[in-house]
Amino acid sequence: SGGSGGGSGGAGAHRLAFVQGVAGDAFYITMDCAAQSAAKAAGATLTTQGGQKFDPTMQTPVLQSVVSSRPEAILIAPTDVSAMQKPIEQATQQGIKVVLVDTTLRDPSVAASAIASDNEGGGKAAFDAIKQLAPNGGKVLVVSVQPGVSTTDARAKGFQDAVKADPRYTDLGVQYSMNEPQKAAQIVTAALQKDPDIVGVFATNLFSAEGSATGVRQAGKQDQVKIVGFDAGPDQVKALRDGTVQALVAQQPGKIGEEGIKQALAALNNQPVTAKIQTGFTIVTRDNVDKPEGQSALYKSSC
Amino acid sequence: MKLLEARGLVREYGHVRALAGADFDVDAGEVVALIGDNGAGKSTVVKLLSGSESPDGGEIFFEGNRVRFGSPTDARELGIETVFQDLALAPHLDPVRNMYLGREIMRPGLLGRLGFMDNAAMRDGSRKAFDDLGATVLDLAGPIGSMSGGQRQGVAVARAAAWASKVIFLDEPTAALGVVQTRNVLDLIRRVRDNGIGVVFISHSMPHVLEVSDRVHVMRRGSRVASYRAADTTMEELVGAMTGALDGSNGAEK
Amino acid sequence: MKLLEARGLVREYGHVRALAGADFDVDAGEVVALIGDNGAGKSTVVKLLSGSESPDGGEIFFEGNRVRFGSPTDARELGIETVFQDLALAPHLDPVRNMYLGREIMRPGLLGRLGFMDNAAMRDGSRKAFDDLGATVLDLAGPIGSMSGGQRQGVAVARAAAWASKVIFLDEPTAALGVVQTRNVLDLIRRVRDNGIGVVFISHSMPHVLEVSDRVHVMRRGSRVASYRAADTTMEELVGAMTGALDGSNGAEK
Amino acid sequence: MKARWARLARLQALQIVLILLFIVIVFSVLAPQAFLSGFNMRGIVVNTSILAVLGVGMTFVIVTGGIDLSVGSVLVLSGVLAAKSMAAAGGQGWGVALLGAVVACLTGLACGLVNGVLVARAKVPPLIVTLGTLGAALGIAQIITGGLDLRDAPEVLVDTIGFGNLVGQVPNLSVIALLVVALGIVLLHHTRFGLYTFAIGSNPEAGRRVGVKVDRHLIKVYALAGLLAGFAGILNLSFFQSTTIAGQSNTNLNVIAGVVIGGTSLFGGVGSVFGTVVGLFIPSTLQNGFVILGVQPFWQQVVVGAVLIAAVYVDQARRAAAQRGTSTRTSLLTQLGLRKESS
Amino acid sequence: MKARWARLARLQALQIVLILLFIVIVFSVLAPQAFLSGFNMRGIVVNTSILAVLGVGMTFVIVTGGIDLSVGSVLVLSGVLAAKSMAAAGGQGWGVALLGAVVACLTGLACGLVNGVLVARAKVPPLIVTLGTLGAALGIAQIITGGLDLRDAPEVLVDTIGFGNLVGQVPNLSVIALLVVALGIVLLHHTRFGLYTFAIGSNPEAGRRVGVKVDRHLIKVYALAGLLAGFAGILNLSFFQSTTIAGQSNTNLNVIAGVVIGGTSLFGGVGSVFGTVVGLFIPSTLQNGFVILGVQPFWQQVVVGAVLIAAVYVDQARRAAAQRGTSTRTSLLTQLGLRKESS
Ligand SMILES: Nc1ncnc2c1ncn2[C@@H]1O[C@H](COP(=O)(O)OP(=O)(O)OP(=O)(O)O)[C@@H](O)[C@H]1O
Ligand SMILES: Nc1ncnc2c1ncn2[C@@H]1O[C@H](COP(=O)(O)OP(=O)(O)OP(=O)(O)O)[C@@H](O)[C@H]1O
Ligand SMILES: [Mg+2]
Ligand SMILES: [Mg+2]
Repeated sequence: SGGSGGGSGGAGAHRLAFVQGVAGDAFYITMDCAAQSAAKAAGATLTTQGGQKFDPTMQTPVLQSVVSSRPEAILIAPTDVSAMQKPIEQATQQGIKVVLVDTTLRDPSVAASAIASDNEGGGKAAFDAIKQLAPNGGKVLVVSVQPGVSTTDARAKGFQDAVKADPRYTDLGVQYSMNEPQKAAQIVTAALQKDPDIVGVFATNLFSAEGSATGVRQAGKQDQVKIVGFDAGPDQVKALRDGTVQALVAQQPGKIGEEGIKQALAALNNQPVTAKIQTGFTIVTRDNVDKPEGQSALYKSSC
Repeated sequence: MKLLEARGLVREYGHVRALAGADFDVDAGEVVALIGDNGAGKSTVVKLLSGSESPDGGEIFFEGNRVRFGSPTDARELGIETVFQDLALAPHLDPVRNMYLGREIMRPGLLGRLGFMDNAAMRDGSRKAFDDLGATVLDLAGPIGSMSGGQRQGVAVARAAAWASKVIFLDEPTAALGVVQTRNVLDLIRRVRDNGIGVVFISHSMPHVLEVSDRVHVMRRGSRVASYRAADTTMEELVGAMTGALDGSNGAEK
Repeated sequence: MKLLEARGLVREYGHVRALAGADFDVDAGEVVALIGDNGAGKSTVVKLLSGSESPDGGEIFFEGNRVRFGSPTDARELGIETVFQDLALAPHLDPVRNMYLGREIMRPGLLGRLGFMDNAAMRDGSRKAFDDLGATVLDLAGPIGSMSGGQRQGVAVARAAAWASKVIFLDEPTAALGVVQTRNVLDLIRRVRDNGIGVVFISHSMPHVLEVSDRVHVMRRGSRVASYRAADTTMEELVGAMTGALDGSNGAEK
Repeated sequence: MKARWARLARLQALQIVLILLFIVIVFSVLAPQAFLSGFNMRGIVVNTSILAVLGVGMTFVIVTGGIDLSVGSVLVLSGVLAAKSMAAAGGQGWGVALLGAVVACLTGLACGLVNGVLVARAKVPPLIVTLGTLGAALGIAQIITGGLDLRDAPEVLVDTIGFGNLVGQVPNLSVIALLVVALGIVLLHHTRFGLYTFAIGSNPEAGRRVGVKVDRHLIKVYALAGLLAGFAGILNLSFFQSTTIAGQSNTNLNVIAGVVIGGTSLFGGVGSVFGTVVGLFIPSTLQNGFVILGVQPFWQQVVVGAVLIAAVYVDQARRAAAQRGTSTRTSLLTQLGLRKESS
Repeated sequence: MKARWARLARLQALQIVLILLFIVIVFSVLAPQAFLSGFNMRGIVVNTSILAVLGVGMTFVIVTGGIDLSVGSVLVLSGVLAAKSMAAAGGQGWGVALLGAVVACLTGLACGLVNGVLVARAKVPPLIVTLGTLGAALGIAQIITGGLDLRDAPEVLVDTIGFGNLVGQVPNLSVIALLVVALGIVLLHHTRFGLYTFAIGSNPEAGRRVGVKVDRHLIKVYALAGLLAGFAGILNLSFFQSTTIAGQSNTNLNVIAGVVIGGTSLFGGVGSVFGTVVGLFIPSTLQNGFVILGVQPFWQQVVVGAVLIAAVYVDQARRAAAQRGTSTRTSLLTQLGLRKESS
């Protein structure tokens, strides 16, 4: 920690680290790209790590190892609001500045700044998309990843709350794909068997959307069932263009990453920081995907 | 009243009838030989009377009372010990552990009650038992699965002999043993018999059978077909009864 | 020039010295008995000379040429077949599959080349081989692991006898066999010898050894300590040599 | 003898078929229209098809007494390389589809060979080898793709293999899987290759001593499992139009469970391909049925778990009764120091 | 003899310790300050502690020739019930913490008993039983919580057990785990209970015939594994302040891998608790070192997989050489129709 004090004399040469929620996800890659270029512009170096799954039991050892390599500041997307609390506190006790990106902690005050998108709002936005696509109302289903993931749970909750507020729509509840497309396909196939008149499926992440689309296609109900996915990675966009998914709720990972670096550097340079920053959403459909407004919302697969 | 008696034992494996109503009996202080061709059902009799498998039919009497063996433990509690033809050893364990498996000597006092064993006592006991047999077990700490055939059989025999108090079954106990060890086992059989224990000796060696046993039961195709006093019979007669050359089991004593 | 000869074989297992420079030889058309106390190293000699394990020292010659067996297949290709003491059977397979394992009869033509076997031919071949031995294998389709000890041994002997063309090792082949089957195996040994095959016969039964063999090698503690012409020796002499009572191996022929 | 042998095998497999039938009947009674519809049946069959292809290879591996945890990753890597090469070749026709299939199969084969060599020659326990290749294959797939799924499945693949029907409601995907299963049954139960597989699982040392080239055969068995995983990779790509990189983490366990439910012993020497297929259908039928019945998702896991144990229990009990090994189910093969037959 | 026995056990375990040491040395050279720092060492040890507690129970189960896939779920369910009961009791003191620990242990014990009874009495293969209870326990945990992690760990638990130090950089969590490991070593290698565990894994029928109550002992072994999983549940809750419902899906495989790396055979009869602990440290040290070295996440999987196989290969080769079983590593125990010694 002494080293970081010495290094903070100049604006440049800061050593930063970014711990993703999960490695190899377009959302975090986009965030990483933006963060990398922001860091470069400020003359800082940024190393990136991430667990294999969005899982605190995997992220904790990664964070601990990153802390051991002694960066001056860490950008992290905590995978659990309370499980990551102490490990992150341990990092700050080592004199490392922390910025929370995308997700947050039970007590975010340990961090210099917290930048996040509002997932419940995202769920609500997804319902808005369904209302556009199936304006006559009907039954809607949520296919989520697995219980207990704060982001997807919040999306599902935001969606369900919005459905309940609108009497024309019936909420069929949440089914969990366990992040397996096969399982999502099975679920949607069976659900269509039970309720042949489903009009919309909100799939809270990529695999759920993919499997749901497969299930709908198996049932030959592509025209009847509208699928709204979350995030706008290349996969989701291709699905959108192919027509297997009819709308996407895009977050703003680039903005989060850029802000994250900005806040971290400000903290290191003893400049004022913003404690809490909320970012918004864009709904991407086939109509706007090729327009600038849609294009700028899409995620990247590499920098 | 016989010490251990069985009547009409039946045991089927799928469509194979291993025992088709076999009778058997042994008295205290006698050596009964059980002979018969391969597959005649000798080992099956042993498995049923040692509680290691259950009969599909027939009755078993111990000291005149009808008994049912739910497990080998039931038979062992009556003082019945067995050397199985397949030896029933735990190959990864050493000879000492095998010798005392299920009969461990525990440390005295609290340590013993906590499950700690008296390894020194068990080692000494085993050493003595093996030496008595002349068994050539060299390495008391190696896994028994790596020992020679005769060494393994020696351990199995020593184990059964150590614990038998009423009946001991010896299913081909000398098959893999050397000349000296075989002699020692035959002596052991006589010694055990003289202590009033009933000995059941299974062997394909007619000279050994005639040398050591008091009575001989002959089995063929899952039944006892004849029974002789050893003193009154000859090798030829026994072989005849086993193979069925001498049919009608005319030589049977009862 | 001997058919198969070994000089100074050494084999160690951890700290146990199973063979400490053992010599061995067998000629075409003779029966050599290999005897010794339990743990003397007989089976280890068999394992080394059948290619199933590699020696730590010593040399092996086949028809005068130095050979090294990397695997049992190398030995089999020279016409050496073995009945191992542990039988080396696959317990889940039936007797026919075990009899022909590694030597399957394939269907003629394309089907055979695709890997289809001629099950009928193998069944008939096994039936005949078992009958020749008088082996009491009843159920040709049951797993061999469920058969009686003697039935299993019968299959192992029949298998080795069927394929041997130069040398056959029989490691206690009659240990579990009935009286009749034992006689048949002894006859088989003579028959095989008369066909010019070298037979190595391991047994703890001195009468059988003296009856069937031409020469007797005696092993003690991992070495060959004596070698006799069977015609010129007696049981007492053999037992003496095995146990070391008769030390100095004075009776050795060479 | 052949008839008997076959009859026995059939008898064993039959037990578990009865249980599957029982499950089907229960759901049919509880939700006749929904469950028994051709559409639903087709759905169950299609969703089990890819697992069945993997199950064939896994059965061979487990019969030798081994295990293969890497199938899911190998499937992913094969799909990734196939997608990459098809994208490089371009086009939507059969030519490029064939290229993809060949690349996928070769990739799988290569991974299987690596597994086999490490198991057979380096003598590393199969669990460790395939755990290692599980990580390595997935890692390579992620490095190649940056972790993002590829979707370059030519249309013919998706339309014909993925979603086409041979006739009526008979999906091509399942017909292909059925062919693989049929070949697997013949190979395991009727050829020398299968015989050696059983022999190695029963007693590798005995096999070695009678001249079976145990090492080489093990390599072949793992290579076969890899090849089938590669083939499953192209099927998976056709069906999901995606390489499903992160979506196969439970595939290995699901397939292994199917194999064991089907009566194959993890200790080797005993097993059947047909049993495996039935074993794979049991969990997927349960899953489907409970969704149709509207069982809550959390409860589904509980119920599937309980029914799974119950099904295998009934199967074991019936099988034991059929053998009349009354005292111990395993007595049959434990006689000479052998291990527990089952599990 | 005792000295020899112990020496042999030590010799076996030593091999793998050397490999761990080698890995540590390599990282120390490559990144001396970061890797060798007290903070980092403490991190590695802490992150392996909970797995070690599970590994002790798993070693017993695997030595009997069984397997337990349910440990992760049982850990979660125990944590959930503990959190629920602590929340109901209220407060942040030792009393409520003790209540939680008792509830967690009892929950684990109950799950273990269910596993044991189904394996030992109903004779269902352990893989299926524990796959079933894996789903069932997780499902029940989710039903109770609605799928949302509970966070009701009293402060004393978190501050003392989860993150407290005994002295300096010696974490309480690891001290507790070390105690469990020490007890496990004594129990497995020095008591009759352990002897029976080995005997059952070596030849269950032999055990039965000499009067070992095999069924009852198996139940005890699975119960022990369950109890330890329950205890790990309360440790996990203290450490993560969360029931990590969704986070334990790979725990079972990680623990099993540690056990096998440590030299325990999946076929039973052979194994050591000490080896398991070392076996668990190898992957976690590799993971840690590669993060410190800044290896890309995807590459880490590839490298960890490769190094894992290499480590176990070297271990096997050294062990074989130590036994001087030159021709076949497994010859030693395959003599009488026994199975492959190592998995
Ligand atoms: N577990 C089993 N499963 C199927 N068949 C069996 C089983 N045990 C024994 N048998 C059959 O029962 C018959 C009698 O076997 P048993 O072992 O009692 O014979 P035995 O008289 O001891 O023969 P041996 O002298 O060869 O030892 C044999 O035909 C055998 O194949
Ligand atoms: N795989 C092994 N590991 C360790 N020791 C072994 C192994 N195989 C044999 N031995 C030891 O080597 C010695 C010789 O064994 P071998 O089996 O050759 O004896 P044998 O002469 O065949 O005896 P028997 O008449 O009892 O069959 C014995 O002391 C035995 O314990
Ligand atoms: Mg018998
Ligand atoms: Mg021998």
